[in-house]
Amino acid sequence: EVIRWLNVELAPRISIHGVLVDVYGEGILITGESGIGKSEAALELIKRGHRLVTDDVVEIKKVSDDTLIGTAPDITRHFIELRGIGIIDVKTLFGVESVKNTQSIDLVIKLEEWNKDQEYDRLGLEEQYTEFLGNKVVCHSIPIRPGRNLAIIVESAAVNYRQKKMGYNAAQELYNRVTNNLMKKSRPDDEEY
Amino acid sequence: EVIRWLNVELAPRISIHGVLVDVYGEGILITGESGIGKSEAALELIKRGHRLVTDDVVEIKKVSDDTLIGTAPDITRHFIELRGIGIIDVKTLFGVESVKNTQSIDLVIKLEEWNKDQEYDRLGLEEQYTEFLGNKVVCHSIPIRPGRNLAIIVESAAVNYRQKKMGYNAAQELYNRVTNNLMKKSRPDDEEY
Amino acid sequence: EVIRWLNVELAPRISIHGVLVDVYGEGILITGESGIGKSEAALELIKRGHRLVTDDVVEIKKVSDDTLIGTAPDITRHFIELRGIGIIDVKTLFGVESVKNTQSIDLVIKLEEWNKDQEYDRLGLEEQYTEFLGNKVVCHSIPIRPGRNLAIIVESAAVNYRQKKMGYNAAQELYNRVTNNLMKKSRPDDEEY
Amino acid sequence: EVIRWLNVELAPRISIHGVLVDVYGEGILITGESGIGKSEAALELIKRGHRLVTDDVVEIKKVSDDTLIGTAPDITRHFIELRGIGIIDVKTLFGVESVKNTQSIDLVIKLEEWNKDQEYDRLGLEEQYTEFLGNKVVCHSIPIRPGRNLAIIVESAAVNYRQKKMGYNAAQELYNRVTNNLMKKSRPDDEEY
Amino acid sequence: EVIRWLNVELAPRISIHGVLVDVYGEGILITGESGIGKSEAALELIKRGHRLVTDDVVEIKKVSDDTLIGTAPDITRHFIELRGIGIIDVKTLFGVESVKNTQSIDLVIKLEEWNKDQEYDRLGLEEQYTEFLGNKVVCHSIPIRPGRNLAIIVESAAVNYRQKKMGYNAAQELYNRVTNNLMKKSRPDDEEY
Amino acid sequence: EVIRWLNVELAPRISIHGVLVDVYGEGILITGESGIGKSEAALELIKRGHRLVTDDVVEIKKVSDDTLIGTAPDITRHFIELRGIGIIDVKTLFGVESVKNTQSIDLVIKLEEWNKDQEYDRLGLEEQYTEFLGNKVVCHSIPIRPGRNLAIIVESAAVNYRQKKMGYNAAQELYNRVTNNLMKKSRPDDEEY
Amino acid sequence: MVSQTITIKNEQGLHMRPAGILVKELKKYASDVNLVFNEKKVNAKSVMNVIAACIKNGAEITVECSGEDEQDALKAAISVIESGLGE
Amino acid sequence: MVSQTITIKNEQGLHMRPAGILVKELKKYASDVNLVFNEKKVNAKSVMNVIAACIKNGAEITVECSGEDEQDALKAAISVIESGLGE
Amino acid sequence: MVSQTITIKNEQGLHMRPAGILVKELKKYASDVNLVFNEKKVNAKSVMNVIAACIKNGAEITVECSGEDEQDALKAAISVIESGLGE
Amino acid sequence: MVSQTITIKNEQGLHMRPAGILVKELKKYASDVNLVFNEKKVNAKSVMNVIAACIKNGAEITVECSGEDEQDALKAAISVIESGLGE
Amino acid sequence: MVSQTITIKNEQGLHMRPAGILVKELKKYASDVNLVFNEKKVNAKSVMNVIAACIKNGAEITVECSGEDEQDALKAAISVIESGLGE
Amino acid sequence: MVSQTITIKNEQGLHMRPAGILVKELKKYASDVNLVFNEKKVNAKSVMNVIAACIKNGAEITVECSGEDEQDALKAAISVIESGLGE
Ligand SMILES: [Ca+2]
Ligand SMILES: [Ca+2]
Ligand SMILES: [Ca+2]
Ligand SMILES: [Ca+2]
Ligand SMILES: [Ca+2]
Ligand SMILES: [Ca+2]
Repeated sequence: EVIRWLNVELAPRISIHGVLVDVYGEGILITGESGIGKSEAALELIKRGHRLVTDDVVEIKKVSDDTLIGTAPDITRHFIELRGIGIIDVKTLFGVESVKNTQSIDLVIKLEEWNKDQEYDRLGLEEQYTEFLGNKVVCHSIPIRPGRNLAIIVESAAVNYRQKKMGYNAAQELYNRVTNNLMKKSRPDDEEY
Repeated sequence: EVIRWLNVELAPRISIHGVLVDVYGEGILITGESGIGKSEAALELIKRGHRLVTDDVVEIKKVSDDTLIGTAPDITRHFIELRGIGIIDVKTLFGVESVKNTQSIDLVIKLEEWNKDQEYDRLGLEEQYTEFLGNKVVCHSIPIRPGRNLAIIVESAAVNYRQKKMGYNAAQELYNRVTNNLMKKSRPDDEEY
Repeated sequence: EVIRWLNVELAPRISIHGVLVDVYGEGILITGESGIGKSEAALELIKRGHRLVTDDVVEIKKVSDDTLIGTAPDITRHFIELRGIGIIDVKTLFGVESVKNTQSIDLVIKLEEWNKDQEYDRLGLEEQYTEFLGNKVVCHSIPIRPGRNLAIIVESAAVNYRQKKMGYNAAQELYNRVTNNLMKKSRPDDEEY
Repeated sequence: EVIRWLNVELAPRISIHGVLVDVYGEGILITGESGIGKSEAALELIKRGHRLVTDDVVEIKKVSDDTLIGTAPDITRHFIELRGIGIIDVKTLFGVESVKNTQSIDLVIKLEEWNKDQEYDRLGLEEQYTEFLGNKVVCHSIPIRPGRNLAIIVESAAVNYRQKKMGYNAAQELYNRVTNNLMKKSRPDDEEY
Repeated sequence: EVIRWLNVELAPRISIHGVLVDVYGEGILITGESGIGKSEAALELIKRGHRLVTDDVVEIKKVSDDTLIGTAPDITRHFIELRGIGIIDVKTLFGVESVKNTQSIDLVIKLEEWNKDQEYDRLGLEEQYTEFLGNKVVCHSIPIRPGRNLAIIVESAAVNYRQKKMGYNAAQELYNRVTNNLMKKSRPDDEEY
Repeated sequence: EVIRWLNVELAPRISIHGVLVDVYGEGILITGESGIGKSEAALELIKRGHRLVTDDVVEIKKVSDDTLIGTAPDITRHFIELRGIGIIDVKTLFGVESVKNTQSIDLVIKLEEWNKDQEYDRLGLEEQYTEFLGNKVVCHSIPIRPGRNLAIIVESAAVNYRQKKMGYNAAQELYNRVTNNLMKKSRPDDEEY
Repeated sequence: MVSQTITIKNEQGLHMRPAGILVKELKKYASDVNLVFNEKKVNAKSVMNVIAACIKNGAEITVECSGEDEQDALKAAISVIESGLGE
Repeated sequence: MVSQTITIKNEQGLHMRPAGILVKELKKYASDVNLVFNEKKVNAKSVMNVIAACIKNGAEITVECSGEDEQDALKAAISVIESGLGE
Repeated sequence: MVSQTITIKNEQGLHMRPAGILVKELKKYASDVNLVFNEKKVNAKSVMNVIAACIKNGAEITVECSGEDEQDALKAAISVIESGLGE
Repeated sequence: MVSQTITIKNEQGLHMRPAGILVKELKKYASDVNLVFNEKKVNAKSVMNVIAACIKNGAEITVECSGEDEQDALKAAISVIESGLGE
Repeated sequence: MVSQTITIKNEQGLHMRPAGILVKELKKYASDVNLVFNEKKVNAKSVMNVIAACIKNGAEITVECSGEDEQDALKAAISVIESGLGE
Repeated sequence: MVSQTITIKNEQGLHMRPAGILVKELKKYASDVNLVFNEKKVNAKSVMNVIAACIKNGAEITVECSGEDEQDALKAAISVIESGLGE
């Protein structure tokens, strides 16, 4: 036990700018420029039943070649800075059910200003990755546009990630359906109703 | 029964670009340019307890002069393409409670980029219509601006539509209240408290 | 009783442009330019379990030097004008549980177009105020940007306000934590885990 | 159209004692002794986003050999009698979003006092049916015991029914898994992880 | 102001056994034998978005002939004793949004063991009252039976009460519908469809 | 890594009768007699946003002296047997967001028939424990009575447990408040308002 | 099952109060009780059922009781209807 | 700020359609526009505001415009009101 | 109703454990039991009620019992309080 | 506790129907009943438990009963298993 | 509107990757682009639309472009399809 | 990237107000600005980041700016820190 504790204490660590939330049990690290809306997204996720680990500063430790753990700096733990309102204390406002002290980092969501010329991932057949302390983590770039609801996108990404861990890849499944369908010797109109 | 089945099979049909959801039992067809946020709106509606029929491609059949029925192409049924995340399988992610195979088309919501010069319907005294296969369907044009929540607008439109079917038109009711009030011979300050 | 009633009847009054909602029991007056999204924010708040007092026109009475009371004009009570949809009747659409006739005004949320050069309150150490009929009310200016969820910001502001009334100021608490921490004679790495 | 209307008007009809709700688009008829909790179950379903058709009296019409349609008597439409509270008007309390005028009857849930000696369906391999106007409808008998939440049972039954219509029978699937597993020539401990 | 403060301080007061919650802005006092489930009902109401004022001990002040105000004793404020779990601190578990310090008492819900021989109010045409410090408060007796959901009953009672304050009495409305219908000279089958 | 994997594979294991759910990230093992309502409680927890690990059979592995891990037998994974309805497949009905494959066991909730003579824990000053494979786990005995909502009790127990891990014990806090108050040299009526 | 036919003599028909009184009386018996009227059969132990049937002054209705105490239930039903249901 | 007083000559007063036409016209200008009437001041660019003011036939109202295009806005307001607001 | 007055002799007053022991004992009886103290009357069968009353060492309280087993309940209450409530 | 060992003679093992029949029979008794098989012990009064144990044709299982009617429960269990569990 | 007919020469038809490449290319243009095939018309700027059309090897499709840059869009569409869509 | 090292001379270190003033100043520039201190690197354009770094009086920190206006941003940062950050 002492050795395990020492390993954790001595683990390589880094501190980055972002927000860490536990969404359906998956640790989602939200990154992006200051002002892009990370904290508001976190707050909405909390109201929908998920849990805040840390806002704005994420302290990351590498505990194995597979696993990164994130926490808050003690001093700002469970506080959020909300543009126009000021500092709020999530744990006292929304209760213990809305916060968590540590969380593995399973997925990165990178919020970006909408860029007409950039091609965002439209199929999901290949994963993009980002790297912290030498560990690779799956990373999605999400463009911010009016009328988008960030919370639902983060929730969908989290569940989709869990589904892939359980062995089901929706993009691959659609790929298979399409390919099988195209392979069939078929009359043009043999659709089922 | 055979004749009814034949009628359905031989019904005129068309395939259009849009998203079809069942909101409180009303079939809402969401249309608009690619990238305007139709799929994200559908996903948020699903999380709020409504049901997806089809994303991106809606196959419409005219089963009577009153009734259009929408379904998904078999191959993409219950899949959504989510910008930045890729293809997700709504039925396996969110369960059977979040999808439906067929749905009548009762109302069209047309999402548009905000246009300062266009006058959006501000009163609702007259209905706008769109036409598919010769059937007219009520159509609302909704401008997309920051800070708008599309899901609540779609939900309100669906319930408002149901209310009109039940014989109550809020715009008309307000019209009556205003007109009666103006008709009263009244002292300027006879408000009620 | 008669005197109290007379006092209320004869109270100074004013009519302003805005939306009044009861959020967790606090009266939140939402102001801002026409088209900024006040009514949509109110509607989403209603769906999340809060209550509408009035949309677009707020009649304010000063009943004491501490207390302003808001109501709707009789003629438009519980109606909302929703861009693209028209007039809707909130009380019949969403039921009595979604409306209220009168409400004190405890907090003002001023929605503004995002302005890169303006510095929005980032800490909340000082309150801003606005004034109606000689009474001061705390006022937050909130910039509207894509990807922001107005409902969660209003809810957080309302609970944060209640918390301050109960004697806890999160910004002050963080200030104290920071100051204490900086005061400690400390080795650079004495973080707790 | 006239003929269709006549057919509906002249359809065989019956009036029974029960509650009809639309749960995820499926028409669920809840029956059982007076006082067993039908109305309270309906009310909780409404709060969870489903829709009331009628409480206590269900007027049933047979519109085809497959289809029964239920409505409320005009006089009691959208009213519920709630033991201890009295008559409530669901449509005005909870809004148009919580009611519906007509609904097909897809599934019957029969609430029963718990009976230690009765064997309730534990596997679901065979369906039980009940009959109205010569049409058979699937029927589940649910024992009422302390600590049971009727709403979740009704919701699960509704979604499970939809799933069977879509061609998936969970009991059959489990049966297959079990049978395949027992068929395998297997070492006793070849579990997968 | 001093006089008003003195009036409140010197107001007649009493301490009773019960639970006080703010449901949709109405103060609901839940009474009944120890063990009947008052605290569990309060907790479920909190999770559904309502607010706890006090559990088990309610300190009541009479501030006018119309108005009773309830608070918690300082020492047990925002704590709940939960059978099987022990003492929980609602404010820290569920946050400031789930509690309130004072609340008027608008309605009493008296939970009772089911009693086959007692006739519970089935129509709601007459109100029952209970009295505290000489003020009358409307009181509903609710029998506790398996399969009942207390939270939905309390919520319905609260909204129904608000509706009556707004001038609509559902029982009276049904009475009128019935009476008008019976008055009509009518052929037996002139129902509308 | 191989050693860690071997350790897990060779860990002591046991199979027990119960239901395992992930509630706010805490693993809650629900035990009790067949028919007491474990599965219905699990289902309601799922609908409220929590996750099922296994129903009826829990395979427990001891991975350290602190940690027990629970999983489902492969064959019944994500199926629930629902009295009156039969077997349902939670993963396909409610989606991937409602299930999880493995979960630590943090707290045991033992459901019991109400027993007038048994004294249930009323204060929570001392913890009760149960033991699996030599590891002690905190255990609460909950009596089942009409009008109780099991889901809210389980949720409260889970958050309360998290709170204790974070270093706050509500029962102890109340104890301190009471003791301090009793220690004060006090006039009998020095209450604060 | 036992049954008996009787004529309603309430000036305003079986509106809410008379219906409430009828139901309250019948709840004391274990038997099922139905009113047959105008080719409909309604559960006489539910106020909403009785109200929805819209039974007017002068209507002839048949009271049907079945169960262990059916004789007593029928007698009680007839008696309370004859007594004018509280009017 | 510029302002001008004018008498409403719509037989049914400023009900929904005339109010809608007035608002639609004023939305074209950047200036704030208020109607002062009966000691109240209402935002002339919001239909709900104008309706709630209950301005009847024969009422004297003062139109106040302030902003960069206030002259044009005032001119437009007066002109559309004089034209009868679509009636 | 029967009642008796007694002086609390717990050094730290009726804090949580003594209150818990008192309540546990009284739950065995069907009667209602109240403590009258300092012009307040609190339900003696609820720990939260007893705690909230803040009854200190030396306080004089009156125990009131009413119900079928009121004599036994009163005797039990006095006896457990005299025994020091577990301290 | 009483117990007895028996060999399963269902061609397809204890799949859903045989498991259902066994559980239905055992539910009639108050005793706890467990099947010990392959070093696992499973609750014999839960269909999911029995199914999950994957008990095949030819498996030797020990039935353990404990409770007031343990003798009868054991006898019933052995008898219904020997009878082939409905096959 | 301009249009041109072309034969698909992808061995496995327009499956996901070729569809993705076609859509990505067409997104660069402002014009609306549709594929007419087998009496259906699908939006060529949506991957889901193109996939759902199930266009196989050897199919003859007509590309229709309309908008300010319709000539360029059509040229690009034909060129990328002829180039084999990345295969 | 340009950088410069500077010693903090705020008696109470970079607590909330000084941190707020630093961030407000730096927000005017497009460049990324980091503070390197005690082997950590923190985003100087986020108040929460600067606060969490716990930079005390006397600490030596390196300001790093990168971006098109990095020279100006660095100059501004150094200047506002030297000026005492509002104290
Ligand atoms: Ca932030
Ligand atoms: Ca889309
Ligand atoms: Ca508006
Ligand atoms: Ca009922
Ligand atoms: Ca309690
Ligand atoms: Ca079970």
